[in-house]
This record gives sequence, C-alpha cells and structure tokens, in this order.
Amino acid sequence: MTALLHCRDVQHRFGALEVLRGVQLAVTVGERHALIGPNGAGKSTLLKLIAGEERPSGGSIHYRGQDITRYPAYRRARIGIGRGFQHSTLLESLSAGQNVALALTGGRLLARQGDCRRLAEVDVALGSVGLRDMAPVPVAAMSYSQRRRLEIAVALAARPQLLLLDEPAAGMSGEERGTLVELLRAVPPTVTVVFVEHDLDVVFDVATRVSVLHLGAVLLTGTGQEVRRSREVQEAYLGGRREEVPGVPRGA
Amino acid sequence: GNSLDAAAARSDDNAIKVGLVIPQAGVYTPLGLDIQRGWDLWLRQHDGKLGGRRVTTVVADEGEGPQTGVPAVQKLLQNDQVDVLVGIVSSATALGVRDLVTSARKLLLIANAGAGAITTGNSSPYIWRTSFTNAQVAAAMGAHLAGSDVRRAYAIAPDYVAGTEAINGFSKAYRAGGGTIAGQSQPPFGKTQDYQPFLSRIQSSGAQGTFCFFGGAESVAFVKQYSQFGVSRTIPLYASGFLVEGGVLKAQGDAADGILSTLHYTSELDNPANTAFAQAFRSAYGAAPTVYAVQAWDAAAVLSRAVAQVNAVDGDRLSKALKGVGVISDSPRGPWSFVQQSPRQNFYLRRVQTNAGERVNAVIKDLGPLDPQS
Amino acid sequence: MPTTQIAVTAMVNGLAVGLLLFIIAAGLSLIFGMMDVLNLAHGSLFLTGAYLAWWLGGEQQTWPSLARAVVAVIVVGAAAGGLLSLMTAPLSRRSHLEQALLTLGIALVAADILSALFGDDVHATEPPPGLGGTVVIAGWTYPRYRLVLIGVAALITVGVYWTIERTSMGALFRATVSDRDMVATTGVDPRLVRVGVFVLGSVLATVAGLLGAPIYHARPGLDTTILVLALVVVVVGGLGSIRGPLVAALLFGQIESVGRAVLPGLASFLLFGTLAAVLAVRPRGLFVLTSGARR
Amino acid sequence: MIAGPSLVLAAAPLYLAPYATTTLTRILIFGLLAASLDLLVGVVGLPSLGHAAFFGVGAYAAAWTAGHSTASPMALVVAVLAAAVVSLVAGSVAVRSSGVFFLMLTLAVGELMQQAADSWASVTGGSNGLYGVPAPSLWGHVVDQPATTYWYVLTFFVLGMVVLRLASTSSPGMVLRGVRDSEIRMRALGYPTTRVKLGAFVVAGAVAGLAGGLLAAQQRLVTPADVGFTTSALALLAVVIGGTGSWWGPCLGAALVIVIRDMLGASIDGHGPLALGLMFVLVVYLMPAGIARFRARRNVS
Amino acid sequence: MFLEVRELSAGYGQGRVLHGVDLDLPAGGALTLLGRNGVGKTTLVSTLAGLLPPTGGRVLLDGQDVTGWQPHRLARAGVALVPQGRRVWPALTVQEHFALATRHGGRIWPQERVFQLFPRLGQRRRHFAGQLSGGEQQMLAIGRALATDPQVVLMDEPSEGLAPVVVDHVADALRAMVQAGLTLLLVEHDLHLALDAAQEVAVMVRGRIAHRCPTAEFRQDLPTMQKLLGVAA
Ligand SMILES: Nc1ncnc2c1ncn2[C@@H]1O[C@H](COP(=O)(O)OP(=O)(O)OP(=O)(O)O)[C@@H](O)[C@H]1O
Ligand SMILES: Nc1ncnc2c1ncn2[C@@H]1O[C@H](COP(=O)(O)OP(=O)(O)OP(=O)(O)O)[C@@H](O)[C@H]1O
Ligand SMILES: [Mg+2]
Ligand SMILES: [Mg+2]
Repeated sequence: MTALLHCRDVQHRFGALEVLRGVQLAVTVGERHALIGPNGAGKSTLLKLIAGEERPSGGSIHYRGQDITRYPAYRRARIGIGRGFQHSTLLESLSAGQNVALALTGGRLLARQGDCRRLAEVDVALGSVGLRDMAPVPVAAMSYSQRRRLEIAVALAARPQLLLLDEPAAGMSGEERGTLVELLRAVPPTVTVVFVEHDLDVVFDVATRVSVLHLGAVLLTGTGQEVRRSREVQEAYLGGRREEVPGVPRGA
Repeated sequence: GNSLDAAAARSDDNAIKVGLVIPQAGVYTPLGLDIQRGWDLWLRQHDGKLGGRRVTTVVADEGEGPQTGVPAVQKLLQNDQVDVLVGIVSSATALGVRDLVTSARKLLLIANAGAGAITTGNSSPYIWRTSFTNAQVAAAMGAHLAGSDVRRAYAIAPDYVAGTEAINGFSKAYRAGGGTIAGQSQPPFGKTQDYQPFLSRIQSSGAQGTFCFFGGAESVAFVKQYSQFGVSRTIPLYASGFLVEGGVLKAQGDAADGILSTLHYTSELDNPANTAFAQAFRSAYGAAPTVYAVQAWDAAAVLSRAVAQVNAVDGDRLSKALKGVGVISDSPRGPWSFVQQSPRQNFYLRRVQTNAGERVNAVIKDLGPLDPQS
Repeated sequence: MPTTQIAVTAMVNGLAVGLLLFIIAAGLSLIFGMMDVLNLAHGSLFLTGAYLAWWLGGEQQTWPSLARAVVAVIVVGAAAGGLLSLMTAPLSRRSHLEQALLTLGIALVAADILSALFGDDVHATEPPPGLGGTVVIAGWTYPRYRLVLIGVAALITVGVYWTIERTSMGALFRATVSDRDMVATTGVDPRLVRVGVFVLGSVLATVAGLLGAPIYHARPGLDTTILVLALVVVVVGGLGSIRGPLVAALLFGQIESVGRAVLPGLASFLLFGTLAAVLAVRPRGLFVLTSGARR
Repeated sequence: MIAGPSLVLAAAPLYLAPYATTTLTRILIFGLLAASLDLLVGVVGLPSLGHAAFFGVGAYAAAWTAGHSTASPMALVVAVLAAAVVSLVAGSVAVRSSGVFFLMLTLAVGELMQQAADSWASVTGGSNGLYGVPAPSLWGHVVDQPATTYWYVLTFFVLGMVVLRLASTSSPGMVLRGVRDSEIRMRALGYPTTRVKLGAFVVAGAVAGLAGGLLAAQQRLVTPADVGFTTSALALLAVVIGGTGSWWGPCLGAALVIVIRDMLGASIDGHGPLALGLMFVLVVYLMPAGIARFRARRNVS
Repeated sequence: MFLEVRELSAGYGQGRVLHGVDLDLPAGGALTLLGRNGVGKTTLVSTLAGLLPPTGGRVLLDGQDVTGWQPHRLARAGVALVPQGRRVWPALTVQEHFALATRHGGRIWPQERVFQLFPRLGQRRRHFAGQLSGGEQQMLAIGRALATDPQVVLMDEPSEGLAPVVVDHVADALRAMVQAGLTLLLVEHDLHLALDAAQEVAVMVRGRIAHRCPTAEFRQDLPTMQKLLGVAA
C-alpha cells in the first residue's frame, strides 16, 4: 500500500536553530499514527509543516503522491488535510453551529449556509461529540470541555482525509481522556489520523503506529509494543520509573 | 449677535443680517480674530448700522478649510437666512461656496482669500473681495526688485495653490522688468518646519536675493532659519507682506529685521484715515492693526455704501450698487477701487524695523497702484 | 556653497532632527510599544513642553528661566503622565481603536485648553545666551543651538537606551503588557509599572518639547504634526524595543534633510512613502522583537 | 430591515426645511462611508485610519468625470471603479499586516492620497480642489435642488447599504467574522484568508468610493481634506458611536458626528474641535454598549 | 500550620465556584489536590495567589491574615505560582524571565540550578518564550516560580505537555524542594507525579474538599479514588 502522506528528508530551522534535520515519515491510509518524543524535539513543528503553516527549509512533503511542499495552508485544507488545535482557536463570536458550518463548506465563500441539508449535517457533527443542543450557543459561552469537544467536531466536519492533532489530551482529567480515546477510536477508518501526544496511555490506546522523534529526526517507527521495548526510547523519552508503580492507572 | 440685537432687528424691517464667516479654530484663527476686530470696530464707530440699517452679525466658524467652511456658509444661508456674507480666509472655501452663493443670489464680500480664480474666469457676479490677489502682492515685489540692482532672484513658496500663484506673479513681473529667476522651490505645505535643504539650494543658486511667500508658523520658521543658517548675511530676503504681518512678526524677533516686503497696507501708513483707524484700533484692542483688520473694515465700508443705495437688500441690487461704488478714497490703505470685483490698490514697499520699541513694517516707498490680475 | 558643505549641513541637520525625534518617539514607544496603549495625546505633551519654554522664558530665554522651565516640564510631564495612566487604565483590556479614540479626544480637549491659555499665535523662543546664534567653522555656518541639541539629545538617548535595553526595566515593561498577573506573582506591583511607564514617557515628551521649542515654535497644530512623525517612527522601528525607534528616528532625520535636498519634487511624499515602503517589505517594522535570539 | 427606514427616509424632504434636507443628505453620504468602514472594522476586524482615501478617490473621479465628460450616474460608476482599483492596490499591501501596523499603513495610504490630491494640480485642482462640479443630470433633468439631490443620494445610499449588507451577513459575512476571530483556523479550514481580507477591503473601498461620488454630486466640491486623516477619523468615530459590526449603527453615529461638526461646530465660537474631543472621550467611557456586543462575549473566555 | 484556609469562597462574576474550602498545610508539607475537570482547582489556586478576590472566608500565612492581599504582596510574602497554561511572557527571553523573577539574589534557586534541572531550558536561554515548545514553556514557568525563592509553591498541573522523562525530573525537583523546606500545593492529573511528590492527597468535589488522606493510604484505596475522580477502571 502506498503512503498517504510522505515526508522526505524534511528539514526545518528557525534562524540558527536547526529543529528538524531530515525527517522521514510515511503514513498509510487509515493509520492512527502517534508522534512522540522529548520536549522541543520538533513534533509540533512537523505538524505545522504538514499543515502548511510553515514552509520547510529543506526536503519535500507528498500527499497522495502529489508534492505539496509549496502549497499554502488553505489549499492543503481543500485537498483534505484537516487540523485540530491545541489551544482553542474556535471562532468566538460565532455559534457552535456556525463554527461547524464553516468547516462543512470547506473554504467556499459563497456556499449557501441556510440550506436544510447543511443544517442537518451540522446537527450530525455536533451530535457525534454530544453537543447536539448547543448549535445556537456562542462559543464564548461554552465551558472548557465543551470547547474541546467542539474543536474535534469542527476538525471532523471539514471531512479531512488526514487529520492532524497536537496534544489532544492535554489538560484533560482521567474521565475526559477516556471520552477522547473513544472519540478517536470512532473516527471512520477512511480518515487517517496523525497526532502528537505525551500521555502514553492515550498513545498506546489509540495509535496503530508510533514514530519517535528525537534530535530532529525519526528515531524509530513501529507498533506500540516495539516502541515500548526500545532501549533508546526508554532513555530518551520514557524515563525509567514509569513501569514501577503497578496498579495505578495513569491520568486520573 | 446677542438676543437683544436680534430683538431689535426683528422690530425694524430695515435691519439686515450679515453672516461673518471666519476661522475660529485651527491655524488661521489669528486672522479670523483680526477680521472680526476690523468688522466690529467699523460697526461700533458707525452706530451698529450699515447704510442706515441696523445690523445683526451672525458669526460662523470657517475652520481650516472647506470641510468646515462650506457647511458653515450653508448654515448661514439656509438656516440663519442671512442677507449678506462677509469673511472667508481660505481660498479653497471661497471657491467651494461659489455655486452655493450664486444659486442663493446672496452677496459675498471676501475679506481675505486671495486665489486669482475667485474673481476671474467663471466667477460669480455675487462674489466681491476687499482683499487682494496672491499674484498682485507678489507682482508688486517682482516689479520693484526688477528695478533694483538684484538681477538674479530665487523664488520660494509652499507647495499649494496660493504659493504657486505668488511665485508665478512674482516671476512674471520680475522677468518683465528684466530680472532672471535663479531657481525656485516649493517645500511641502504645512508638513515641514525645517527649511535647511531648501536654504542650501538657495545658497548654491547664485541668487542675489530671495523672494518668498509664507504665512503663519511657516513664516516664523523660515525667517528664523534663513538668518540662523547665515543665508541672510549674503542673500537678502524679499517677501509678500504676509510673511511679516501681524502676530508672526513678534515671534520672528530680530531675525526679521531688515526684511523688505510688499503689501497693500501697513500700520505705519501716514494718511489721515489710517492715523484715525490705527489709533482707534489700538485703543480698542491694545494691538497694532493688521492688513486683515483693514480688509474687514473696508468690507464694512463698501457694504455700507452699497446698502445705502438700494431699497431692498438682495444680492443683485447690492452687486449692482458695488459696481457703481467708484474710488474709495477714505480707506486706511489709501485710495482703491473695484476692478473685476477685486481691488485695484496701492502697494507699499515696507521694511521691518523697530519704532518706539516695537517691531513694525515701516513704509519705504509707495509703489503705486496695481490691478488685481497683474 | 561647495557641495561638501551642503552635504555636511544636511547630515548634521538630519542628526539633530533625528535625535529630537527619537526622544519624542521613545516616550511614545514606551507607552505604546511596551504598555500597549496607543497614546494619541503624545503630541499635546510635546506642545505643552514647548509652550512652557516660551511662557517661562519669553522670546529670549535666560539661564534661570531655562532652569525653571526644566523643572516645570518635568513636573507637568509627570503629572500629565499620571493622569493619562489613570484615564486609560479602564481601557487597558480594550482594543487599540478605543484607546486611540479616547486619547484623540484628550488631544482635542488639550489643544483647546492650550489655545485658551496661550492664544493662537506662534510663539518662538530663543535659547539662553551662549546657546543661540550662529557658529562659523571654516566658512561653514550653522545654528549653534542645533549643535547643542545634538549633544543634549545624545545624552538623553544614551540614558534612555541604557535604561531600557541594558537593565531589566524594558523586560519588566514588556512582561507587564503581556501578562500583568504573572508580573504580580513575582512580587512587582503592575500598577506601579504602568504609572511609571506613563510618567517616564510623558516626561520625555515634555522635555522634547522644551528642547524643540527654539526650532519648532509653539503653536496650535504642532501637536498633530509631531504626533504623526512620532507614530511613523515608532511603527517603522517596530514595537517593543527602543532600538527600533532609535534607528527609525535617525533614518527619518536623514530623510527629512538629505532626502529633501536630493529629491525635492518628492519631498511631500517622503515621510509616508517611506513608511509604506518599509511596512510593505517588513509588515511588522524594521525590528521585530519576537524573532531570532536576542543579544 | 431596509424597506421600513427607507420609506421614512424617502419622505423626509416633504416635511423638512431645505437646510435640514441638506444636512440629512450629508448624513446619508457620511453614513454610507461609515458603514463601509464598518465592514472592515466591525466585521473583519481591520481598523483602518485611511478609509477616506477611497472616499476621496471616488469623489475626485466623479467630480472629474462630471466636469470633463458626463454628469450622469456614469460618474458614480467611474467613482466606484476608481476606488476599487485604488483599494485593490493599497489593500494588497495593507492586508498582509495587522493591528497597529495595519492602522499605520492605512494612515499612510490616506496621507499619500491626500498629498497626491494636493500635488497633482492639473487633475485635482491642488489645494483649492475641484470646485464648480456640475450637478448630476438624469435624462436631461439637472439634480440641484436640496430635495432632488437628497433623493438622488438616497437611491444610491440604499444600493450601497444593500451591497454592504450582503457582504456582512449570510455566508460571506460568516467567513469574514471567522477571519476576524482566528485567521489560522480559517486557513486550516481551507479559506484563503489573505484574499478574503483583500476582497472585503476592496468592497469596502468601492462603497466608500460610491459615497465619495455622492459627495461630489451633493457638495459639488472636492478638496484634499476629503481624502485625509480628519475625514477618516470622523468616520471611525461614527462607527464606534454606532457600535461596530451593527447595521444601522454607523449611520446613526454619522448623523451625530455631522450634526456636531456642521451645525453645532459652526456656531460655538471655534470650539467645534473641543465638542468633538469631549464626544470622543464620553463615547469611549459611557457608550461602550455599541461595541460591547461582541466585546462582552469575548471577555467571558 | 503554615498555610491555613478557612471557609474560603470565590468565583467569577456572579457565579460562585468555591463553596467554603478548608485546607491547611504545615511548613514543609506537600499536598496534592485532585479532582475532575471544572471542580474549581484552578480557582482555588488563583485565589490563594491573590489573582482572584475571595468572596468569603480567610487565608492565613504563617499565622498572618493575608485574606484579599494583592498578588504582588503575597509574592513578596513567599507565595509563588506555576499557573495552568504556563502563562510565560512570550516577548521575553528565558534569561529575562529569570532576571525579573529573581528575588533575594536567587539564593536557593539560582538560574543555573534550574538549568541543571531542565537542561533544555539552559540551551534556550537566549530565546523568546514565545518561540519555545510547549514543554519548554512549562519548564520555564516552573523555573520562574522557583526563582522568586518562595516558601509556598502553588503548582497547577505542572506536568501538562511534558515528556514522561521530564515529568520524572519534575518529580525529583519537587521532592528536592520539599526537602529544602518548601511548602507545596500541587494540582495534578498525572497520578504518578501526584502520588510521588506529596505526602498527602486531597480530593475536591464541586468547590469543596471532599476527602483527604496520606498518599500511601490513597494508593491502597482504589475504589474511593475511582468514585471521587470518575476514572473508569
Ligand atoms: N517560531 C520559532 N522560532 C524559534 N524557535 C522555535 C520556534 N518555534 C519552535 N522553536 C523551537 O523549535 C524546537 C521544536 O519546537 P516544537 O514546538 O516543534 O517542539 P515539540 O516537539 O512540539 O515539543 P513539546 O513536546 O515540548 O511541545 C523548540 O526547541 C523550540 O524552541
Ligand atoms: N474566567 C472564568 N470566567 C467564568 N467562569 C470560569 C472562568 N474560569 C473558570 N470558570 C468556571 O469555573 C469552574 C471551575 O474552573 P477551574 O478552572 O477552577 O476548574 P479546574 O478544577 O481547575 O478544572 P481543570 O481540571 O479543567 O483545570 C468551571 O466551571 C469553569 O467553567
Ligand atoms: Mg509541541
Ligand atoms: Mg485547572
């Protein structure tokens, strides 16, 4: 099977700081691909490069065999690369429904918003994250956890083929992490997900493959088991004592 | 006008209502104040009457330009329903209200604005002025300088219509008299206080004299810098009289000493009308009269004559009366008459010097009369 | 006049204008670039300083009158800064637009008060004996006061630059803008920081007015002229540092004198033409604080 | 929404004195300018300090066309096109910046245009402006009476407002609001935000140009001041008073500004600027209500 | 008791979030506060740091009544905060953060000691905080609080966004801090860290402290934990 997304020798620097030194990453359709790695390894940067928020200083990015390295962000969105944000960037002055509707129309300016079919779709999208009744509520009036769920609804409403998420579980309590894991598992298999996450429970519960980013390059790609067993990963990222506290679930 | 005046005016069918449009805010405020003083002084000396009719004056703020000036005129015409308009400092405002005044068929006596176009070409029969044209004032200097031993002159004036008119008026007269223009500059208008780059050009132009036209704050900055950068020591400054007229002269201090300028008035004119006028003005306001005050005073004077001749105060009758007004011989500025609805008047060569502890423009020479469109 | 002399005159003049411009812009930059309050009343402070110079010294200043004027501009500047800080405090979390409207309103009111106090005439003032007049060096004539101005302004510039860039004061200002609560949790009262910045910025403006009075004569309307110049300098320089306005002020000083001499036909377009050109290439000003490593 | 007030407005000259009609005409023109600015300030979140540039370009273009070619409504078409072209050029630089840099860039655009109006005397008449502009003519009828001018202006005012309304509500309006709230998110959803902002800039500029064309028809005089900072600042004031992002708000704000400037300002001994200044201060302190509508919601977050 | 909280209530606008919190901490004590999302943990910590005015109740610090004190006064009295969401100053460099925060010349936690704890931060010392990665910002927020040489540290989810290995470092640091005599109030979702660093655990439910026990006891009592925290086992 050919790769949906292929990063070839991607490099990136901020001024004198070399953040990515040649990342090779191939993601196939339907994968749940987790990116893990130490702080400052360049995970968020890599996501930004794929989404088109930054341009790489070297290498190329291919999507469905197309070289998209020079595409602006909005064009990538139109060809199916969707993105969720870690810190909420929801459109505060619009309602939950309008946020979703904007995602549904996928960048077309003159789409007819009032349309019944569209309204139904908005309802479905909100319903999938348990916010069915919230359509007319302005985002500014929503609680933190509601926003997090809306965030995911919006990301999915754009019907991406490739969904990028940066630390979706950050700041969530145990209960909410559980909900999140279920949500991610329920994403249709046609949608490929690449996500960055430090919470290893979420990573190993959701990911079908894991890539470890270290010192600006991919140290290892493999299944959760393989990654967990790798000595290098243990040292660079996991730390030693994690497994020593038996019986306590991570993330309460 | 206060309510007492208004009440008196209503009880008297003969009363006339004059709209005085003068700058009360912005950079031209000092001019507006002098115009108001000249106007008030005349009325006070004449029992508050013009041509035997009691006068109500409604003052409106002209501001810095047409944006405020045009609505002010509109308000006077349509809301206050004045019979006559007097005033207007800015040429753009004067030009901008032309059609308004014409279609209202009301007389407008301009007490300052000097753009040539106000009374030439497509001009309105209802708009007359008691002031000057920019070119006229500059031409007086051009003609005088051409007859002196200054053979090459540099001309400088701000980059706006009045400045251009002054430069053209000067150059035309100066060249006609055989002089050569060594160069000319038009610094941005109202945007700079720093004339050093232009002073350098003057110094390297080989000119024997500099003609300039500036007003207000710019005249202070220019005169001071002209002296501070040492230009005045080698190249004397000649000017349209506005450079050194009124409050700015005090601010220029000794940098202004010796500047020669032409204008149709100076407080130092020695004629009986001016002696009386200047004395009355000083005792009323504690300051020397200016050309702006005289222009307003004369506006009142000619309006009074015109009103005296008509049986109803409307624009057509007043314009007709003004046409026949002839030579005004009792003006503080000396005799003058209307030519093309604008004054043909005497010009004076004046020099800045100190008389009795006060800096004034002393009369050096009477340059004789000039037509407005010279 | 030989071309070298013309060139020297133009450049020295540009330096004098540029340094004065920096002192004005530095105050604006502190209040705006660091406190994030767009203070359109800044020009009024400059004008107030210039009026004070004339009011206390008349057409010809003396040394005692200058000393009185120095004290007066500092006291008045500090008081005005305190007042401005109080008046804008309720708006600190609102948009720049509202701050701009408020301070523009304050500027209009201030202009009316100043014209009621000092009249509508132009008030020129000459520096005290010894500082005025003209110097002649090898046939080169130049107003002495502008040389004095270069000296004094350079001293103030160094002082301001050092205080803001080399002590942690500048960092404190920036921190207070971006998250004042967190400044408080490190033990500094952010309200004092705010008042301090306003007072410092306003005093710089009134001092600049005193220094500039013999060149830019006090008059109605000068406030706007100066404000626009200062705004252009601050924005072209880039927000949040003091280096940006310094470079921009010196640049505009040269543009105003050398640029005008070389391109007289475009003189009127130079100021805003440069602004537009710089921002077209660098949409966040010449010096952007948040990119690249610092120092 | 539009029809009701429009009917009341249409009947106004029948019961108003000529001066009141003239003032109302001016209010409509200025209101249209303010409303077009509001598309930028209130909807897209781009506070412009140079919006009068496009107003002025429209005014000059219409005045020039009326003087040299035709005084028919074609002059307005020329005004709109000229303003659209100029705002396209200016906007393609301006929309790339944001915040105060946008403010200053637009200020620069305004000042440069004013300077051009001042300097390009052969076309613009320099500092004296273009005066004696022929009154508009419709099928041989000259529109020069207060009431007829008023109806002429009102017609195009309504047209302009409809355009603005279309751009600020429904689908494009939601996109514009989205761009204001978060550009990065809108890009990630597939919207070319820079082009969206430029589009809004051009629409706002074109409508401002229409207002300028109406100014030339009504005042029959265009001067550099119509292009400059003061006009822009007053338009902004009108927007803020009326409440950013609202529909009739900016027009009401414009009414207040015009009444203070033209009626009150002329007769309070030169304290017009003081009155305006006090109004600025009072509006910001006491009337954040207009603005509050979207600000209040934001503060919750 | 070093920190005593009595019947504390607070909230935002009209809505109350804390409904009478009682809590005390001995000098050198370390307590972890647990609770679901939105129960008011951050609100409590903000109120203790002075960022939110209490609407009722009292707070005593080392016997002194500090109720309603401004945050800068509390900071000078020795209270430091590591806020949720980092709240670093984006336009300041790492070094500048330390320059501003350092009190008493940085006796106990000089900049270099913080850099030993977080080597990544040391490498980025000249960078603007706005350019740091999420985890690096979190390290900076912790470092900034330590630089004030506090006596009480309030930490709101310090492990958020940190790589597991760094979380271990943080745990080490917390232990070192407590050993050095600091008093610690920790809000944390990561139970490893939570139970590692503190001797005691308190659980918050709807604006009140519902349960408090030593850490060891808490580890044994999984059912209570699940009930209180809503963790699906
Ligand atoms: N705009 C920028 N300018 C300069 N340096 C930057 C910028 N953005 C990120 N960096 C640096 O690049 C490195 C990688 O950052 P990135 O955000 O990709 O890390 P990360 O792997 O997501 O880390 P974390 O897990 O802590 O979020 C960091 O060291 C950071 O300081
Ligand atoms: N600025 C605010 N304005 C209004 N309500 C707020 C604000 N911040 C928080 N709240 C509300 O107060 C309640 C408590 O919030 P708080 O942040 O203290 O919870 P928390 O226990 O820290 O949750 P988390 O684990 O998600 O950080 C929540 O219901 C929240 O919606
Ligand atoms: Mg990251
Ligand atoms: Mg919290």
